[in-house]
Amino acid sequence: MTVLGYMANGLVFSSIIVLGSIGLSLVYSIADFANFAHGDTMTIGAYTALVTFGAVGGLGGAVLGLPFGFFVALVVGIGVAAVVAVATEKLIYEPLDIDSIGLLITSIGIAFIYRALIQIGFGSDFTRFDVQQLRPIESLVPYGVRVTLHDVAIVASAVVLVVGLHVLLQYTDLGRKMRAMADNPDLARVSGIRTKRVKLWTWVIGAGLAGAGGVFLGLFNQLSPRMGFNLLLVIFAAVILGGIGSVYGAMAGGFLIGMITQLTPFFSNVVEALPIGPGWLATLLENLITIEYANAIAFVIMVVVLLVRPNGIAGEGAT
Amino acid sequence: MSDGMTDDTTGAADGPHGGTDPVLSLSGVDSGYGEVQVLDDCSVRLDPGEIVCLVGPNGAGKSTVLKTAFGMLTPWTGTVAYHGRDIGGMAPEEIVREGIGYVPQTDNVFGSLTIDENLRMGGVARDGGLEEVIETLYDRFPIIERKRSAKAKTLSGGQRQVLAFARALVMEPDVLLIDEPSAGLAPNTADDVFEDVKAVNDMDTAILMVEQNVTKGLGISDRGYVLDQGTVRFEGTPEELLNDEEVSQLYLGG
Amino acid sequence: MSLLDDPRATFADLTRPEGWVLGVSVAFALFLLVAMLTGALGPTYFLFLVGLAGMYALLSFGLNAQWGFTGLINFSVAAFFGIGAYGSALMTASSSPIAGGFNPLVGLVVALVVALVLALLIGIPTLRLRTDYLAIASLGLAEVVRLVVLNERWLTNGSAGVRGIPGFFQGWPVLSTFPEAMPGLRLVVIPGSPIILGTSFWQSLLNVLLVLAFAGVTFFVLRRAHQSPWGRVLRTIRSDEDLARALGKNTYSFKMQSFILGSLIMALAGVFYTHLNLYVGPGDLDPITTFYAWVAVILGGSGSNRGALFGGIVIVTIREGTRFLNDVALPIDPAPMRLLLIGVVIVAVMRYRPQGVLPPQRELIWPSAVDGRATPETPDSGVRERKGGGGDE
Amino acid sequence: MSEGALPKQDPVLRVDDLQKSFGGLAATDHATFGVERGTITGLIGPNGAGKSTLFNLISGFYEPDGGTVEVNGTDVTGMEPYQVADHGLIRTFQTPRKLEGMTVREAMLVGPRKQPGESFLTLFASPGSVSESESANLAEAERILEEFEIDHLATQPATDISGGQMKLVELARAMLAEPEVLLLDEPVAGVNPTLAKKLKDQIRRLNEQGTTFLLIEHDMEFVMDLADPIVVLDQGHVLTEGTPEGVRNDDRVIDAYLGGGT
Amino acid sequence: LSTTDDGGDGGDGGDGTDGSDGGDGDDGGDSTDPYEIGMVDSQTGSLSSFGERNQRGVNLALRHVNDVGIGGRELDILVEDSESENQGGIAAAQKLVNQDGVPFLIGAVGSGVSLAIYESVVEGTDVVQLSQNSTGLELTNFPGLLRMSPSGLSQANALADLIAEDGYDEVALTYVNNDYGQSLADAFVDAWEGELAYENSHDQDQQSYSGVISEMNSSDAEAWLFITYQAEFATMVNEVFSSGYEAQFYGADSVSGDDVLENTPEGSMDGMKIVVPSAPVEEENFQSFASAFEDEYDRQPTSWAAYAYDCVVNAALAIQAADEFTGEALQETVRRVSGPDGEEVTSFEAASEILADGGGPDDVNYQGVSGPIDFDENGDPIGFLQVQEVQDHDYEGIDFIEG
Ligand SMILES: Nc1ncnc2c1ncn2[C@@H]1O[C@H](COP(=O)(O)OP(=O)(O)OP(=O)(O)O)[C@@H](O)[C@H]1O
Ligand SMILES: Nc1ncnc2c1ncn2[C@@H]1O[C@H](COP(=O)(O)OP(=O)(O)OP(=O)(O)O)[C@@H](O)[C@H]1O
Ligand SMILES: CC(C)C[C@H](N)C(=O)O
Ligand SMILES: [Mg+2]
Ligand SMILES: [Mg+2]
Repeated sequence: MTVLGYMANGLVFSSIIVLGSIGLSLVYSIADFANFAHGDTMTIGAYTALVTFGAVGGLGGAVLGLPFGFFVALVVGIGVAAVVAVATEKLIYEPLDIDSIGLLITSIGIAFIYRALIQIGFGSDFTRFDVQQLRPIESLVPYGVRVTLHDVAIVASAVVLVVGLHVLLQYTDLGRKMRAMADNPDLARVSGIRTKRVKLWTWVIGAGLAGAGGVFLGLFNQLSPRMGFNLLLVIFAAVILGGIGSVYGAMAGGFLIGMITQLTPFFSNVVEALPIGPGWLATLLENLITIEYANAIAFVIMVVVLLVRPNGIAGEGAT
Repeated sequence: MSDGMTDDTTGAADGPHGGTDPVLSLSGVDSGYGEVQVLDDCSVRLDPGEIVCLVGPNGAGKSTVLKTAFGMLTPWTGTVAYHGRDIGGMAPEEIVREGIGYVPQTDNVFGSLTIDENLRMGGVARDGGLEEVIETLYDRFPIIERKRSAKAKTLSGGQRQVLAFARALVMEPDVLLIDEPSAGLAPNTADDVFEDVKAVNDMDTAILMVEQNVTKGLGISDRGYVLDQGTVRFEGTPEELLNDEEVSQLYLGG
Repeated sequence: MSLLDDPRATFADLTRPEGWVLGVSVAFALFLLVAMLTGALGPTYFLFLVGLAGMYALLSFGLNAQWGFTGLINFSVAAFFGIGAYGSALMTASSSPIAGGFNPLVGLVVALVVALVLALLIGIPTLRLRTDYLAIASLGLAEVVRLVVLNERWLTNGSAGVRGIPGFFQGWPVLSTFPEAMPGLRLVVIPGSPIILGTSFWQSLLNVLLVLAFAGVTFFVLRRAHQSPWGRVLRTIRSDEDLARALGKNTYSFKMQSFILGSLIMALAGVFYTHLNLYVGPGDLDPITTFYAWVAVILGGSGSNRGALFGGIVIVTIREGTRFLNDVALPIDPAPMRLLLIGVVIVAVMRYRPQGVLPPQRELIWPSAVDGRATPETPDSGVRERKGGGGDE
Repeated sequence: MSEGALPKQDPVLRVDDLQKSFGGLAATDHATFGVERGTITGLIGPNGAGKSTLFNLISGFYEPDGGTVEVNGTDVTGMEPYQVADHGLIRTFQTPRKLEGMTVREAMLVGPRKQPGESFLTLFASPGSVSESESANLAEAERILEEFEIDHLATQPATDISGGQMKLVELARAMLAEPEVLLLDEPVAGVNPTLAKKLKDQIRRLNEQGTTFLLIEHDMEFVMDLADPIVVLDQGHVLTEGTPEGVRNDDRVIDAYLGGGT
Repeated sequence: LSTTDDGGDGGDGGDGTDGSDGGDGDDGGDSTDPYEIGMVDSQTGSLSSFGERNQRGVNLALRHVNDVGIGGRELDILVEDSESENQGGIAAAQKLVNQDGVPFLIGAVGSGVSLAIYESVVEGTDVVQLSQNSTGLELTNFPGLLRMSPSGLSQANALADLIAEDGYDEVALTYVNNDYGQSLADAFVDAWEGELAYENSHDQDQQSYSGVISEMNSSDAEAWLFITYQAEFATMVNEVFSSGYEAQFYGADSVSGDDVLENTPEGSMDGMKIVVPSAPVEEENFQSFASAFEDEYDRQPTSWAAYAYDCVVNAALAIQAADEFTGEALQETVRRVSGPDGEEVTSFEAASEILADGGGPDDVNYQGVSGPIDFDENGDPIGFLQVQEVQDHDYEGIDFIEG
């Protein structure tokens, strides 16, 4: 495969990570905790879409190889993920009187609950959306790029959602209110910001995007009760890399992490091809830069980036 | 909302300014943090157009009075009334919309937002005219105008204090609660702020202010209260307080 | 301070939640005892659970020394636990690809040394920076360590794991043969349901003694450290590092000490685990262990050593106790039910006991310095608690 | 700019041509002055003049862009705050620092420097010495709390006190550290005037016992009464330095700082 | 899609669909308690889908056993969750052995967990441990640890032969990075005489294996061998399909299953060859097992379900043949009731009849639905292997290989 090909794969995977990391980052800064149930929120979105799609069917036409019904399912998946998150906020998080680590622990409990419910409802086996699997787009194959229309659909939808979010934040006060709240919740209330409402919006946006990410993850790969949870660590890496609390940072972080994990085979080719200094170093690198270590490499890069830019790529410079 | 309407009987008329109904009053309030009681049968009133100054030792409960009036704390007993309506326990974000503004003593700016954004946040509950008010405020406080796109956390202590004051003014409130406006201000800047308080007051905003700079604070006030251990110990005109030997000795550093 | 000197005063000193927890603990212990005597609870199994609880308690002690004391967010508990387990396994096991066959005490020392080196490796670059760095780096580190253990077969046997591990007392006089040497006992408390204590019971008993020794020493060291000026500096760093620096404390060094101390304790838990289960595999480095250690510390009450101890017990009760609920619960698919239950218990504790079960209750000043001084009457609730319960935000 | 550089016989703190800028703003602009041993030196200037920044530079919290800081004759430029403190200089913060999960008394006990109990090994090797110094420190802490009229707060959670009380704890703790030079950033802002008077006496007494003070304060009555000499900072550089009288009547100071009112 | 059954409602079956329900006297009318044995399964965690398959087999087997009864008593299985982890597995086994006191323990799924349980709980006691699914090579070294699923060794050899016979001298190999995958891959590498153009492991539960796939492709080998699990394999097939790569696939048994067929595009695997353990003939007992299974669960059984089924039946027979319900006694009978001596029977009912008529353990030779189950001296079953080929997106048996 060519670099271009690896990058194309990376782009698709990144799109999914980006959707996950935006929500995690938002909740991180507004509700002030690392939400370990975020991955399972993605799973909820995916399974909702599965059920919806099963119920509505294809609905006639198709775009980018996906039946209309799938898009309906996508929207319902987004909606249900958001509703579940809001309900959790109202029923569980809001009445709690604890610090952020306490909330983090609570979210671990919530994650278990979500996952258990999905497993009770659907069993623990994997499954897929009932859509026709596609072959790669012919015209791109000569360039070493092997992506299907579905992949294009994933990237395109992610772009639409991200741009939509950007517009929302740019042209309404919501983004600023969110930041104000993250900064000083008491003062935000004193200034007249209806903090509960802002928080709910945060959950709606964050969980909705996670739901979309989950649906795409299911389309990209398959659905299983652990799908979202398995991705969580990588999403965390993306959020931290981007700079906690920054939406745009989360996008950049998600993009980078997705790319790095998919580009590892390429890196390992490069390492093999390069005439690296002393022999032992070359051997060491060749042994370590392999796909078994793809996630580890992503983490190491994350740490290195942070040592250079302590507040993440989108954060402010060193303090 | 209902400016000056007195459809409820509020049993007014026994304060020193007999006749007018207070815009804001705390009567017989007990309040505190968690299980710790701070205010003990505390009564404070603010009449239309007044500047009232709360003084007293550290830990007397002055800030607690403001927080209770503004819904940050719920009164355990007693009432907080605004234009005769009970607002005890109403959420701060709603009280702002009723026309009360509040400048906290500490943590009173959004550090990670710029000066400009801080002011905008002060006006989220406004219906319109935000830009104009903000420009007016910049005119009035050049010390922050110069830094409008700097993050508030980079401001010096005094600059912050000014920003906090300005933020509360964006709403053009009817009643303003200010906690130690001059703390940390250079003498000339403090003078400016007191003048500003006066100016705001001249535009018909009643002001309840906590101040440790008693001379200047009481100097611009119509009335003052001395608070100690959560209870009002003295009440009177600035002259009465400043001239009372005991008050001055115990509380005003005289 | 000591129970022996003046028991009455010690009890009168208890705050309400302490009394409550003490009551429940005593009741629970009695319940277990009765269950055991009537044969409802197998003694060997019970000892196994005690061993597990001891292991989780050690993990939470370690994390508490980092997070509870100093506010260091360490997400690589599993890695240090795994280093301890592997370090000791690789030194002692017959199937070890590198050394093997050494006395378990050698394993213990090697495990601790490796953990120390790892702690330094991660601490040196990150502890100078803001606290979240450690969180991030450790999150990554845990994954790197796990992958290395999984993939570097020449070093760790890879996914096959290490087997052929001796018990901890292998090669010790008397103790190494103690379980076999002990006679099988048969106790009859309730006629008809005799309790049989065989070799595996004595083996478990040894394990429990071992973990009690580990945990006891650790607890003693941590308690003394926590009440000392040393611990006070850590707590200052936790809440405001700049203040500590301004007051002339070398915060980097203090953070490093706290990080190393905690890491060593976690490795100790790993060493115990190795000789309890006699098998270690890469799966033992799964992040889930980190989760549970965090849950234990938070449930117990951050910063409280007794809380950490208690949290360890709570974790075992949640994880293993739910197995019993399965037996009676609805006949829905039992496995996710258990997952659900664990989730619900975690949420419920956070809801109804947000500061943890045993948060730090009273001020921590070197005991003999306050003794005799008129200590103001003990508050009804702890320092943190009153704060947590505050109505304002 | 040389007005600040009055000759000093025995400067315990020297700041020489210190510079620090944030972005385009020169917060400290070639500042030069010294603090004579045994004095209470006042540092005043308009809001944003760079006083707190100067404290941060001296105490090692900020790295200067240029210039040097000397404490007790040692060049401490670029040192870590704790190293500067080791040379005998302690500072307080303008915004008081809160210590969560500690009582006021505990929060005070962080103050003393070089406590034997701060070494992990000593805890086990020599518990007796730990105990001894802890008792002494506790007694001292309680004495100061009493003088500051906040002894009733000793076992209160350190976070649950009023704004003014926090300033008092901050000051009291720094005093417990018994430094040679104590830098106070607005110690009485928000403190009740009656109490402020007492604090004045405290500071004076400590000064007589040998502690040198450099203090920022906007309360003119307080600072003019207590400090001599007074350094005036404006826009990052030393505007003038002199006796309270001299400063008070300096036109530039009146213009930039005091205003007509005083 | 048929993901909705949760394998739980086994209650309403048994209403005559079995046909052979005629003369089994009064079952369960006895007042004696059921026999209790234990099972450690992967109900949650990374292998939970295997655990689910196991449970289907177990439930079916329990029905078949309890329809007949074991000398008038029922069989009851206490299932504990291993969470697919060593720690969880050991804790589960501890409870079953030391708390519930079961003398017979079925478990576990993953080879690593089975070994961990054996070494830390079972070894040194007389409890019988019979693993339902573990195929790791290492288990062979532990004769006390029985297993129902054959060792991967014969499979690995068979695969090496098969690929060579098909005329390939280069192969690209990927295996799942755990005890099972690694040991099977090692055995294959030993047996394989051609060139190994690519050999790399992959982690379970990854969201994408496109890196592995593309590296296999760039190795230029035409034969690709997959030693991994269904979910991972399905992902890989989809990725191969949507990348448009072409290759001849080979696979170990753990990649075959209905769920793979269901979740991969038509034709994407056609021509693939898989070596699976199987009964030596297209036995009618497997057929009837399969049809009973389909009636119950509306899907084809996997071999994992068949192993679990056989574990239960084997255990039931061992209990019936033993003098008393203790580990010691069961150790005596467990190998013999299915061992080569005695009359070959293909159902619990038939075997139980022989025992009830006074037969000893050596008078029956239970032939399981997963194979003949003759444990050798290492506790491994004699493996019979079948070569399956994917034709028209379905598995067809094309050949048998004797272990
Ligand atoms: N970290 C920073 N980043 C950017 N600008 C800063 C920073 N710290 C201070 N400043 C700027 O430097 C100038 C001096 O600030 P400093 O806090 O030293 O003033 P000050 O003299 O202490 O004032 P005050 O009396 O109001 O406390 C101010 O204009 C402030 O905005
Ligand atoms: N968050 C809090 N939780 C618990 N108690 C508090 C809290 N804040 C203040 N207190 C206590 O309440 C009392 C009154 O505090 P308050 O802040 O109202 O005093 P104040 O009069 O404003 O003092 P100052 O002039 O120092 O600001 C004090 O004794 C203080 O200890
Ligand atoms: C269920 C199977 C996938 C387990 C596998 N055969 C193993 O031993 O690990
Ligand atoms: Mg106050
Ligand atoms: Mg300042």
